[in-house]
Amino acid sequence: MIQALRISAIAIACLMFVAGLAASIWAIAGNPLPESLPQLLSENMSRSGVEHPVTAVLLNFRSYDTLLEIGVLVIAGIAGISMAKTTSLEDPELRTSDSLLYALQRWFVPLMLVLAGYLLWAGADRPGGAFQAGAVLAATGVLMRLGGIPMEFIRPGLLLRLGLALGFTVFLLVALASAIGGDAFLAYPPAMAKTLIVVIESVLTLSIAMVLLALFVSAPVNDAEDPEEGGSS
Amino acid sequence: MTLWLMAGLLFTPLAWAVLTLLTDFSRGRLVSWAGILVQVLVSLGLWLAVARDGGFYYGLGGWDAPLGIELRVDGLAVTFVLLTAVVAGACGLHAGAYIDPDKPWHRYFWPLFWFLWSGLNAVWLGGDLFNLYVGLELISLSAVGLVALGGQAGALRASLRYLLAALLGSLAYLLGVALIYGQFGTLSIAGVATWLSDHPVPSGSGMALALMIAGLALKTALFPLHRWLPPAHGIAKSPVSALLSALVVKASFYIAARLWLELGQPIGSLAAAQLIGLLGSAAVVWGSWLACRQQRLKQVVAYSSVAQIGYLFLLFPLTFSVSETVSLQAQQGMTLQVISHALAKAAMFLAAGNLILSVGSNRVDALAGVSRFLPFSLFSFGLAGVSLMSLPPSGGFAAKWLLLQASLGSGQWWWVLVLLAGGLLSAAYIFRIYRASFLESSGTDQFFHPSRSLEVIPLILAMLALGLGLASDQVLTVMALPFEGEGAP
Amino acid sequence: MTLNMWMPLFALMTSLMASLVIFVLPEQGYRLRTAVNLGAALVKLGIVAVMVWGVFHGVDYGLSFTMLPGVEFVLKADALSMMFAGLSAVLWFLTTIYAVGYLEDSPNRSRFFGFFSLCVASTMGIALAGNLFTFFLFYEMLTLATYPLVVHRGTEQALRAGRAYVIYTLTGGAVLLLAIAWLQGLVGDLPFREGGHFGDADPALHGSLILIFVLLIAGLGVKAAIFPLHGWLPQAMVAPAPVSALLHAVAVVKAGAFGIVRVVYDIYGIEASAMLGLLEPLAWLAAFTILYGSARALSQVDLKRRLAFSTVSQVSYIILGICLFGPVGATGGLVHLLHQGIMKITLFFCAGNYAETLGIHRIDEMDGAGRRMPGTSLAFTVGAFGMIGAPPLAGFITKWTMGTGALASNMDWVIGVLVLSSLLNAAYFLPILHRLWFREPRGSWPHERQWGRLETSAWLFWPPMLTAAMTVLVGVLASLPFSPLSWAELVVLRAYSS
Amino acid sequence: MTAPLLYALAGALLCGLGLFGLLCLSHLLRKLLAFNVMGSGVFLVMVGLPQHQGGPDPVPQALVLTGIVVAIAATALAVVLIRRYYHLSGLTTLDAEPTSREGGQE
Repeated sequence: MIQALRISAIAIACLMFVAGLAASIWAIAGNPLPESLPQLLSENMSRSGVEHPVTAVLLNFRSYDTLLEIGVLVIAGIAGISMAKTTSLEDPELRTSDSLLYALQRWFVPLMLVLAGYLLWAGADRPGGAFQAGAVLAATGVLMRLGGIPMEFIRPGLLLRLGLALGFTVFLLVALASAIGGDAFLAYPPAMAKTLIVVIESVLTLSIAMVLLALFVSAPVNDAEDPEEGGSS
Repeated sequence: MTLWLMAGLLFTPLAWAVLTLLTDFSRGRLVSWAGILVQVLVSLGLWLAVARDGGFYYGLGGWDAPLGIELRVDGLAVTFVLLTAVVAGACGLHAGAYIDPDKPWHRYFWPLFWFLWSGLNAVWLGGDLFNLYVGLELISLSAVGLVALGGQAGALRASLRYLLAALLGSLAYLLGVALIYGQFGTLSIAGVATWLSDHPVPSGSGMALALMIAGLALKTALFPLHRWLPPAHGIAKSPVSALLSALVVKASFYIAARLWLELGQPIGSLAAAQLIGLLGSAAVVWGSWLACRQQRLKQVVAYSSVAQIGYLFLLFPLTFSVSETVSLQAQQGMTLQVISHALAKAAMFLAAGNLILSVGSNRVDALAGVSRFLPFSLFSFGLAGVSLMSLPPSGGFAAKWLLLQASLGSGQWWWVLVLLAGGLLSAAYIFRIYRASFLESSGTDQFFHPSRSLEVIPLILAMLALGLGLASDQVLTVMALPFEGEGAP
Repeated sequence: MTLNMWMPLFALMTSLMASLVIFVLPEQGYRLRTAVNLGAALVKLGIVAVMVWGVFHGVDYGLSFTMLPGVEFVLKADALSMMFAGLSAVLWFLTTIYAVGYLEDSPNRSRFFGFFSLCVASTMGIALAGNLFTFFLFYEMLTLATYPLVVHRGTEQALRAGRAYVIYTLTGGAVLLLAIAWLQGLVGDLPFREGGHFGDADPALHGSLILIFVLLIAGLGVKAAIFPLHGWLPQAMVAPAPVSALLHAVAVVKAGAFGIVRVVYDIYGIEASAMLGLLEPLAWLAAFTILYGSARALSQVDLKRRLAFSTVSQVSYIILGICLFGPVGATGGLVHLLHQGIMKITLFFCAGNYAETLGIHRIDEMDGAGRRMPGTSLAFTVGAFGMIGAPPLAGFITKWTMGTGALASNMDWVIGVLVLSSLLNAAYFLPILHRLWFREPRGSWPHERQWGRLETSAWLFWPPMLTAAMTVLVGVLASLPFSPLSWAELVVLRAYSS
Repeated sequence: MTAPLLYALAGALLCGLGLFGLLCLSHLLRKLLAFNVMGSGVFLVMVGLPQHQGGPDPVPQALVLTGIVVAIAATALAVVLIRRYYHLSGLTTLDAEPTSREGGQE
């Protein structure tokens, strides 16, 4: 009874929240927009080094966001591997010998690798980019993993950690290089913008794929634990 | 020079996060100590630079707002950057000696620690609504990771609660950001404020501000959204608890305060301001009351955070529709409260960790008779308690004094009662611990003295919190520096 | 940047530094600790003596810096502050000697002496504070530093007393803070100034000023143990004797009384206080407390509790004195600040000697103790007669001056209060003296210790003898320069002339 | 009423739904899914609202892309935590204090 009452109270509150939110959205939609960012954006596109505006925003105009966001991703990856068994991330139970899956994977893996490469390349002038490519690459890894292909490199050793950190490191070094050159942090020299963005995007793709894959495969949970401070006695 | 300092400030924590990810705990400790040194020096340098030349906007990537992300480097921001350097540096040094280097998962402590630090710096300096969101997430996720690191089911439960609360708070904030962008077409706080200063307030922006502040209040654990905080802060390792209580909750509060100070006057309402103040007062009373009833030492300290956070929210009513003087007093009081609470609470958690290490139990009654051993940690705990009780000459007292002046000056005498009652209530839980330590009982002859380096750090922090009151005027002068509104240098 | 500017800070720092050094010293470092303690006390005595001389000759000792926007931290020495500073410096020295003997072989001495010195530093700060804000700073510091001393024994009873003490004093502190903050918001930062600030206050402010005055007195009255805020004082007597002696005869209760004097003279000004009609109710309250404390003292069986209620009563003499609107009465009140301290500390030292040497805590155990401990009992007798007001001892000077002052300002009822209170004093002190000297000792003492040649340890024996001698001397030599009476006259002269 | 506005309104609805789920459901995975529903709602509002008047706007699209990655990271972290929590305590909700540690099957 109390439970039902509580749920209905929450439901009513949520409905009111939706109504209020919708009313605000409706009101805002009716107001004129004081500032047009897209216009400013298109004026500066030529200086960004890429043709596609979303990529330009992500990797040039608001690259600091992207840098921190990769940091967030790496944090998740770290937290993931910190809870995995320390010797290996391999879970024998997950390795199937399903023939269908095996066949599928023979067809799909090369295709997906190509697709990932394409997405990365496409990012310069049409929808696509490091995230999409990285996601596809990670999916490839998942598929391979499910299909039983051993992936020795995915263990919480130095290699995996290097992989996690690679994209982030390169991004950071580029940012630093521009600062050492006397410019603001993350300011690319206009002449090199294109090259730098491509380099960053490529390593980011790898790193993103690595983080996602590590999170997926860190299956066996570590049993070891810390006692709480002073909790034992 | 300033440019280099800025780059160093942004670069160091991120770079050290990567470096320490590649090493194990012991080597990571050495690397981190070097990093702490660098970061403290850079923060100090930036603080001095701003103290000399005034603040500026720093356009990241060479792009100014609204197209790019601008960092607002003013006196307040650099003061908090320096505070972070001091407190996080102390916690890092303490953690290096406190945390067991042999547990394999502890190697991940350092990367998470550095990511947390970089998130904090991003928030103090941030001037862009969305960038602040990313900074907040950086802080929340690394904080959750630190709480959960190697923990038992209890720690995981606490960190899951923490994570869910933090995520909900972030989403509410982000929804507000979406509405703001939909309305104003810009993400820069300064841009929105400038536009509002010479235009009528558009309808619908109230909801945006309300959503953002509600989300941030959840992340700051404002009563009645505080339930996630004590388990998480109480169960984490002491250096982590110290970081969380001292700095992490302040980050979301800082954003809420910045939003309120820039946008609150046009968009907010008197009722909202008073409501937030009321919730803050309830937090002071309820948090202190619960702190009195906790059996475990660190839970007492954690509930004390809930209460102390309540004071901060008095900023909202005390800056809404009041004279310039009162508003300034309230802002200064809030700033001092943030600084002194950060120092005192970090000292308290670190000292509590040492005490738990010494007596081998996390219960308050286990402290019976420890004052006989004259442990430094108890002394540090006591000194930090003076600041939390806001007794003179601590920074907490200076903050309370300014808030009292602001309340009296604006005729909102009801907050005076809250401030005074809050001081007495905090005395109740702090004296409870003093009392436990003075009790002479026969069975407490076992006492393990932790190493000196562990004991000195909380003592220094507590001394700083205590001495802050005497130097308040100097600190406040730097924060009131002129701000040159021109674009990137 | 002259030496004079730093003198108040030096006076403060001697005890503060001693306290810090003592905290760091190991528990076993008995000799070194004693040396540090006595050395610091002597240095401070010297500094204070120099400052007394200087203030008499009109030297300006003052140090100030801005602590918060609009708030100054001010240390400054005037005649009134030197009165209190001198008292605590002299008695700190004696009490330190006493405490070294008293606490011999007891645990936690490092902690004890550390906080003890901290208390004295706070008292010094209270004495030298140059405005209400600074006063409040040290006033609260005193609360904190005293707590560990009250609960020093760590028994349940001590902890209960400590709790009562903290609840009373911190609540009082909060009320005081409210009053100070309000006053600051109303008229800004006010330094203590002879003659006060509100002689020509805007009539529109009168209502607020009266309310603030009530709050100030309520906040300060807790430490001054004015009825009905005195409840903590008798309980706090569980503390070791030196603590009761210095802190509850001198530092804590006097801090409250001193604060009231400051508020009436140096913030409001005596004329303004009278004009606002604040003095008369305060005088009635003080008079009631005097009688109430004495009456309660009558029924106490524990020696220290009887002395505690006697303190409740005696401190209000000071307040009553300053409420007598006139220079002579004020002199009587102020001089009692010193006289009461000297007499009461004598009594507490003696009570401690009885407890430590013979194990006597209750009055009915004291039969015949005068024969076993003639020196201590002589000192006790001098102190008790002083309290009663027998000429030519210290208490007589107080009561005589106050009585003259009361007549001069047409408050004849005060004479009645003084007489009645003296009778009550006699009624609760004379039976003790009777037991000491004229009753046969019972078989054996509850818990006797032998110390060799003297009746008790030399550390314990000499301090009460000295203070008893002072009780006699300040009475007999009251008219000499630098005697408490002359100094109080100097203070009053400066307060009324400006 | 334009299509982007419709998206935004649908986003508002999703936000409400997600919020309801987050508050009412007790199974941790369901809570997490509710969080993602709410997140999607927020992203819809974010993309839809500015494009209602100004036409295609790459900035919110980029923001949403960043937001999605952050949400993925948070979701992944939560899943990892939930799994370990389940492994250690055998519980899938936060309603009760974990007492036993028999553990669930992994």
